[in-house]
Formats: sequence, C-alpha cells, structure tokens
Amino acid sequence: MNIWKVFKAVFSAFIGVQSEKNRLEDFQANSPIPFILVGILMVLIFIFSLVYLVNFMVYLM
Amino acid sequence: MKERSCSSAVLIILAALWSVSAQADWALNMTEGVTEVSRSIYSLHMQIFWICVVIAIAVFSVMFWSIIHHRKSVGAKAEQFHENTTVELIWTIVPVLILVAMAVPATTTLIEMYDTSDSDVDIQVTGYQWKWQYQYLGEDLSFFSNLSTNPDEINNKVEKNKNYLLEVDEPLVVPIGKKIRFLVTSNDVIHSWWVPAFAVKRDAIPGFINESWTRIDEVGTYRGQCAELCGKDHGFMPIVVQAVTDEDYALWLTEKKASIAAEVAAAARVWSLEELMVRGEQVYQKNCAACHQVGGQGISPMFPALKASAIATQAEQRDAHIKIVLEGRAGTAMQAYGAQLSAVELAAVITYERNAWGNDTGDIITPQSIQSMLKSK
Amino acid sequence: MTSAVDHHHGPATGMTRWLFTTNHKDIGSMYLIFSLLMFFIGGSMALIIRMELVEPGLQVVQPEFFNQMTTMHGLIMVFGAVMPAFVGLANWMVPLMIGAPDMALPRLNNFSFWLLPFAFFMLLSTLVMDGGAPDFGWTFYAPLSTTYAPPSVTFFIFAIHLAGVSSILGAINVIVTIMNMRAPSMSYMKMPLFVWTWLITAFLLVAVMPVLAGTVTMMLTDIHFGTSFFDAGGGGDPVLFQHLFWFFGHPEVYIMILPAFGIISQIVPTFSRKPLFGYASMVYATSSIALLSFTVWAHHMFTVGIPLVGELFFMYATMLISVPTGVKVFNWVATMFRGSMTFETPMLFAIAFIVLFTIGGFSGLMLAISPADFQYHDTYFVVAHFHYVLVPGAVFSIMAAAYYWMPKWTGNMYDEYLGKCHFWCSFVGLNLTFFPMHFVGLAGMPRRIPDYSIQFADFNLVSSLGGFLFGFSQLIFVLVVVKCVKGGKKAEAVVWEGAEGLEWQVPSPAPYHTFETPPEVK
Amino acid sequence: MKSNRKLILQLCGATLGMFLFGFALVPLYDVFCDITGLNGKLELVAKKSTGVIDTSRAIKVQFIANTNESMPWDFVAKDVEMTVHPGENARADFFVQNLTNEQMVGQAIVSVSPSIGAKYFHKTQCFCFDRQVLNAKQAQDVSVLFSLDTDLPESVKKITLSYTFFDITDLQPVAAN
Repeated sequence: MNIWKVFKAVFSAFIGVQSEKNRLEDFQANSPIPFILVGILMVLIFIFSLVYLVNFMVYLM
Repeated sequence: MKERSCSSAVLIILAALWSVSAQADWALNMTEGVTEVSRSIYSLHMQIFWICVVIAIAVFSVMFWSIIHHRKSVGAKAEQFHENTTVELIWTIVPVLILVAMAVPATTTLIEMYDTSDSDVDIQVTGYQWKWQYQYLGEDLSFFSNLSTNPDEINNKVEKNKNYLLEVDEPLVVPIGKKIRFLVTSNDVIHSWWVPAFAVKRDAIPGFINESWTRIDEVGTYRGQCAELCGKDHGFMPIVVQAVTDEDYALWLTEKKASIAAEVAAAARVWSLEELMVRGEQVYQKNCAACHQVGGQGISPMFPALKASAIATQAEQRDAHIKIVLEGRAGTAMQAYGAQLSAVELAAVITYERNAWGNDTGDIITPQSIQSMLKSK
Repeated sequence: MTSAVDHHHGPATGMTRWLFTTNHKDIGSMYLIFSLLMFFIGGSMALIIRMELVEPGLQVVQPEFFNQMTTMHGLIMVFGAVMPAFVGLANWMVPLMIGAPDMALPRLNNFSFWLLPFAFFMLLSTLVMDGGAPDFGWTFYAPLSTTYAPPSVTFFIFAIHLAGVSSILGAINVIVTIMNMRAPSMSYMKMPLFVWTWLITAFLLVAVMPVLAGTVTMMLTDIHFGTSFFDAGGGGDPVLFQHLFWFFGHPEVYIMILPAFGIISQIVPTFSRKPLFGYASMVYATSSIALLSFTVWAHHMFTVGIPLVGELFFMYATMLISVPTGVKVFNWVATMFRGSMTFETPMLFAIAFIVLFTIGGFSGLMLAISPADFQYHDTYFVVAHFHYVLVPGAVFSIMAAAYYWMPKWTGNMYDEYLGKCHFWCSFVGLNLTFFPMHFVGLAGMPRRIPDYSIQFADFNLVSSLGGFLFGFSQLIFVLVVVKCVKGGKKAEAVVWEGAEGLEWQVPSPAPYHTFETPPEVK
Repeated sequence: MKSNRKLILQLCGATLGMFLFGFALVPLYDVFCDITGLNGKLELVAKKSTGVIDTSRAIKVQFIANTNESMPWDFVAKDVEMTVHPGENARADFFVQNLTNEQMVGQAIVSVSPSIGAKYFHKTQCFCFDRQVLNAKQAQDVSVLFSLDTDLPESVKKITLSYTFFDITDLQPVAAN
C-alpha cells in the first residue's frame, strides 16, 4: 500500500467520486490509520492553500 | 366516497387561501435597498437564486420523468447499472465551477463592504437591552432611540398603524451621499444593528467595537430591527434612520443640540409637582411600563410592583428609590437609568412613581438634586 | 416480540425487562419511543410559537415565555427527538445489518439510553423553575446565557452534560460494534451504507460532543466560580463562545444528516429494484466529511465581525465542502433512473426527502455567499433553510426508516392507507409552514421575535395554518405505529420484494436474539 | 470475538483528548487573535516604539469611552480625536469618577477598529493594563501613552479605540491598599 495510492484515495474522497475498482483495491489495506493521517494532512493542506488563496485575492483586489 | 370528500376539502382550503391572498401584501423578495452595497448584494442573491432554480429544474425534471416512466406498474424492467465515474465527475466539477464563478463577485462585494476608510460621518451605535443609543463622534451629541408603538396597539386594544413595531421616538438622522461609518458596540448582551435598505448588519458585542459603513443615495426613512436574540424585548427595539440632504442635516444638528441644551437648562428652574407628574408619566410610559406595567403592579417575581410598594411610599426609602433608579441592579433587567435619562426626566419619573397609583407621598424630587449625582457627559 | 426459535431465556416480563435490558432490540425500541415522545413535546412548543405568530400583536404568550418556547423547542428537537431516533435506529439495525448478535457493550448501551429520560426531565423541569426555563435560544450565546440567564441555566448545563455523555457512550458503542463484531464474511467492502454513515457519525460524535461539554462547563464556571471565559470584563470574549459552539455546531448538523443519507441509500435502491448508484462515491464522500466538516464553522458568524481574511476563508471553505455531499443527491436520482419503482410509504418519504432536502441545500448555498448572508443572517430565511434541511431531512428519513423496518420489528405490515395519509398531510403541512418563511425572511423579518410588523402578517398566517396541519398529522403516525404493533397482515422475512441486507435474513418479527452464529454473506 | 479493550481505551482517550482540546481552544484563540488582530483585541503588554517617525502620513485616532452595564462611573474621553504620525509617541487623556458611595473596582477593556489596526497599535503605558480602584465619589485623570507602528497598512487612515469600563468589584477580591 504505497503512500501515493493512499493520497489518491483520500483525494478522491475529498472530491466524493470513486470507482468500484479503486475502492476494492483501497480496502485491501489492513489498517485505516494511514488513510486517517493522510486525510488530516490533506485537510491542513486544504486550509493553508485556502488561506494563501484568500490573501492573494485580498492583495489582488 | 372517500375520494370525493377529500377533493372538496382541498377545494375549500384553496378557496380560503385565495381569498386571504387576494388583498394581502405578498412581499416575496429581498429589498434592492438604496445603497450601492445593497444593490450588489441583491444582484448576488438573484444570481445564486437563478442558478439554484436552473439546477433544481434539471434535477427534478429528470427525477419526475423517471418516476412517471420507470414504474413497475407500467412494466418497467430495472436495469442493474450502478456506477459511472465520468458522470459523477461531471456533476461534481460543474457545481465547483459554478461556485468559483460566484465566488469572484462575492469577494469583490465583501472587500468593498469591509473598506471603511475615509468616512465623512462617524456614528457610534450602542445596543442596550431593548433600545439603541446613537453618538455622533466629534459632535458631542448622543441620544437614545426607544420603540414608540403605543402599548395598546401591541395588546390589540387599538388598530395597528402602518409602521407597527417599526417606529421610534428619536430616529437616527444622517446625510445622503456621504460615507457614514458605524461603530457598533453593546452595553450588556449581544445585539445586531440591521437596516435592510442599506444591507448593513453588524453584531453589537459588549466590550468590543465592530465597524460597518454605508453611503445612502436617496432621501427617505429606512426601518430595521435588532437581529440577534437579546432577551425579553428583542422584537421591540427597532431602528429608524432618516436620510436627509446635507442642508437639512446641518439644520437638524444645530436644532438637536439646542433642544438638548434646553433640556439641561430646564434642570435649573423650579418645577412644580404637576409639571413633574405630567413629564414623569411620559418618561414612565416609555422606559418603565414595559416591565413595571402601566398600572405599576409589575409582574412578580421578575418585575417588582411599585404601586403601594415600600420603596415608593415610605419617606426613609426615598434615597434608596433614587439610588436604584440611577444605578440599577446588576444581573437583573433593572438598568442604571442615571446614564440614560436627563436630570429632569429622572426627577420627573421618580416623583411620578412616588405619587401615582395612590402612592401620594407628596415628595417632590428636584432636577437639581439629581443633577449633582449624574455624569457630566 | 418473542418467537419460537429463541431457545434460551426470552425477555424478562414487566418493568424489569425495560429497566435492565441489555438487548439491542429493546433498547432500540426504547430510544425510538422516547424520541417520538420528545418529538411531540417539542412539536407542541412549536405550535405555541406558531399560535403566537398567527397575527401581529401579543395574543397568546408574553415575550419571555415565547423565548423559552423557542429555546426549548430547538433543544428538545435536536438533542431529544432527532439524535435519539438515529441512535435507536442504529441500535436496532446495525447489529442486524452486520450479522452481530448484539451491540459490543450491552450494559453501556442500557446506561446511555437511561441517561436521556433523566437529562430531559431535568431540562423540562426548568419550565416550572423560578425565573423560567432557558430563554437564550438553542444556540445559547454568551453573555445572554451566562450573566443574563435565568437561574435555571445551571440545570440546562447539567442536562446538556447528561445528554452529551449519553451520545458519546452511544457513539463509542457503535464504533466498537461495527469495527469488532462484524460477521467474518461481512468485510468493510460489503457494509450497507446505513452502517457506513453511522460509523462516520459516531466518529463525529466522539470528536465534537466533548467540545460541547467543555463549552458548557466553561459557562458553568463563568456563572458560579468567577472565571471569565466569555465575560469581556475579566479578559474573556463572547465571540470565543460562538467559535466554540459552532466548532461543535457544524459537525453536529452533519451528525443529524449523515444517518439520513444512510437510510435513504437503503430505501431508494429497494423500491427502485436497482443497486445504489455510486456506492463507492457515497462511502468516500461521507468519510471525507468526517474531517472537512471541521473547517467551516464560522459561516454561522459572518456578521459578528471576524476580519476580512477569515470571512473569505470560511466562505470559500463552505462552498467547496458543500459539493461532495451536496451532489450525493444526484446519486439517488441516478439510482431511481431506469429502475422499476413502486411507491409504498417509505419510498414516498424518501422521494420527499430528496426533493425538499435539495431545496434546503440550495438555500444553504445561497447562505454560503458571505455578502448576501448579511441580509439573510438571523432572519426567517435561515429558519426556513434549517427547517427544510432538518424536517424533510432528518425527520422524514426517520419516518421512512420506521415504515421501512417496522414490519421487521413488529412482524406485522403497517396500514398502507394511513401511511399515505400521514405522508400527504405531513408533506402539505410542511411546505405550507416553511416555504412562506423564505419570503418573510427575505422581506426582513428577524428570527426569534414574538411579534412582527403588519407587512409580514399574511405569510405568517399561512405558516401557522401549515404548522397546525403538520403538527396534528403526526398523530396519524402514532395511530399507524400502535395498529402495527397490535396486529395486522403478517409480514414475511423479506418484507420488500428484492430487499438486500442481512436484516432480511432473519424472520419477522426479528427474534429476541439473532445471529447467535455469524451468518454467511454472499 | 476480538477483545474490545484496546479500541475502547483508544476511543475514551479520544473523547478525553477532545474535551481538553475544547479548553485548549481558549489560549489558541488568544494566539489567533494576536496574529490576525481578530476583533481588535490588543496585546496587554507595554511595547517601546522604535523612535522612527514617519511624518509623511497623518493618522486620525479617535477615542470612545463607554461603561458596561451603565456602570455608575462617569468616564469621559478628553481627547475625542487627534492626528498622529506613525512612530510618534502620543498621549490620550480620560476622566473617570466613581459616582457611588462605596469603593468600586473597574477594569478597562480596549477594542480597536478597523481590526487590522490592532497589530500596529503599541501602548507603552495604559490605565487598561491594571484594575482601577476608586473610592466613593473619587475622581481621577487617567491616560494612555501609545504609538502607531510605522508599517501600518496604507489603507488605514483612521483608527478608533473604544475603552469600556467593566465593574469587576465582586469578580476580584479588592487588595488592601
């Protein structure tokens, strides 16, 4: 279960679209812990990218 | 039989609704308002509204079409497809694009709303439990704005007027065309100062100051209400703003300051019992009747009675009576009116409370005796 | 509710059965009956509110009692009717759906139920206390709920503590049951969506209920022990309270809607005779909500004065995370598409959920636009929004679940005609009540006011009529439940043609003990 | 059946963790306020100004004096409005008087508008740093020494400071002074 697959799975969860095939693959993983950690990491990335975007918009206008 | 009675019942309800709706005033939509900000908010509102209507029509038409055609009773055979990521991607990406398109004008409007720089008039708006105080910074002018709807209208004894619950005794007067900056704060709990026509809504937080601004384009009277639950009379502390031309505004300012000066000067002269009683009843009606009731019987236990009460009849309680009216009682709805009413009003209302409803103590509280205990502002 | 198959002791008899039961079916029934009782108590308060708002002027109640009614209506409906109903459905159906004999912690299950009656008895007893019941809104903002609160606020705080502990214990029970007690062949990949959404809801509960408990504890110390978390005078900040409350509040609204997503995803495929469209997307979208819902709380506070940068952040975040969950509505429509549908009562409620919840979702989208929210905030437009999301959302999905699984619980079919009467009366009543609130809100009528200016009179009259129609039509539901429990056409094991799921492998009524030996999932 | 003990302990740990996290949000909120100048909360510590005065810009500074819950203190800002150059040291005077016949303790709370300005408003000395104890009828002149940071954003041309006196007589035990 390489890290890249976990990132792909969490990203598709954020978008809310996932194919049956990928889901079966993702569920081969034996524990949900990496998914949760990567999920939290991606939420932080989501927050900081939004903060950056907001500062950029304020600077722009 | 069951179907026929059911349909006639529906007809009767529809007829009743129709008659009620015929002469009703069906305001359906948000006001466009009289400021640039309120108009841009109105356009944002209509844009997102029409986007939602279009998506709703698309989704529901597919759904109802499928409800009609894919029914078992018409012999529809159920297919077994249960996945199509491309379709799902499309109906996820498209809403995101629509929202991004909406976010741009929303951002410009929001940034415009937060730009309170170089204002011409600064007004401090302070929320009290159940009234507003307006202070014109730099003009040394401040007054209170109370609900002025007749209690008989509220208790359905008298016909309700057009501006029922949206009328005050002292409206806020502002010039048109000028940038007006509101500094909103509160004296007790959280209120929210809202005038729909300006699209200005700012929460009043005790201990903190929030700012907002507006520039009004048209002369007129604009009404609003408190928009944050603040206790018993949350629905009874309206906001009335009169937008006038520059000349009228300057005129009003001088005339208003003169009337306040006259009020202070009036404290110097000698007031007779009758004069104090007349003025006292007006002040009582506006500030005290809401809790202590018009007849002075109050509502136990929260609002104690004044009629035939020890504090309002016994001579040795006279100073305690004055102290409680001036300093209020912390943690209860009884406010410190010393900071809110003039010396004449305070003297008059205390005299009224000590002589009305059969209390007849004959005491006269003079404005001079109150003046020394008051704030200098 | 017993059956011959049950080889060892059946339920005890009399009161002790219900007091000391550790059986997930009994506890589930108790949760559901308690929730129905609370639904009627909260509903009667709503009727008092609508009675006062029939026409301008004060006719029925004084303003302070009106504020008590709005506050108690909100608290009882959220914490007393909707959440216990979902916990009751979880107690009944999760063990059956994953092939477990019972919940993982049966005694804890009993304890977390029996906390609720005491919590809500304490909350309701505040109505007769000196100074009246809490009158500061179900969102109980400081300082109105701390320095200016009636003395009964302390009992309100303890009631929230008790109800919170009950929810947390229930959530822990659900998580342990789902993760540890699934039948060996019931892998995560085959779990029904109701179980998935409840797993995510349970994680949300474990994450946010303690924060609410912390917030009310801070209120307690502010009121009694001289701290000033929320009192500006002592260095605190009333806006801090709003941040803390809505940090709990927004995940809470997902707690109240995710189980509904699960129920609708069970019902629509059954009556369309077609598998759920995009099961994987639904599972992934609901699980991402567990984390994303923590990033948007301040869209409830757009007018409180957060700086421009913060306001833009929360607007963008709210818009973005509303898409993954919002578009799940299209999955249900795609499930119905080209199915072969029949429209029994559960399906009617499910379709009404899809249509009306989407309208609530759209008004939510309008509210997300921060500048426009300056005109919507704290008006009846917001009241219309959250009632369209909660009444057809949570309440209709609970009703749909009840009609869908009642034959399995009682062994008898419910009265279909009465079911349809209940649906159509509720549907008409609901729309008559809440749709006019959009217009009144846009026209400028603030929230939580006992009396209003005459230009709002006509729509409020329609709302009140609708409110009474909706309120009294719930009595039909009671009639349906009582008739169904007492008797009626016998229900077979697979009540609905082609319904999938382990719960349909046990006979109807479901025996007192089921799945003693784990079933085989094909 | 797998033993549930480990999972239950983890969940109880998570619950306790989130309960403490609720309380941790309070200091986190203050840190967040300092960074972004959220709702104009000011740092309550004295800061020396850098001595560099930017005479090219003149900022209008307004002062508002409030008493919370109509606290029976007369509290007036003597300098309602003044013009200050960023970096320049300035002083604003207030008059406060206890109108009652008992000793009272007040605490002044400061709030700045626009909230971006909070980060750039440095107070070298202020009566809001500590509690004000006033005996019956006692009057007092109090003041605040402040300076505006030179890198105050260009958009800010006018700053308003609101001082609100809170009655904390029963909140704090009065020190024997």
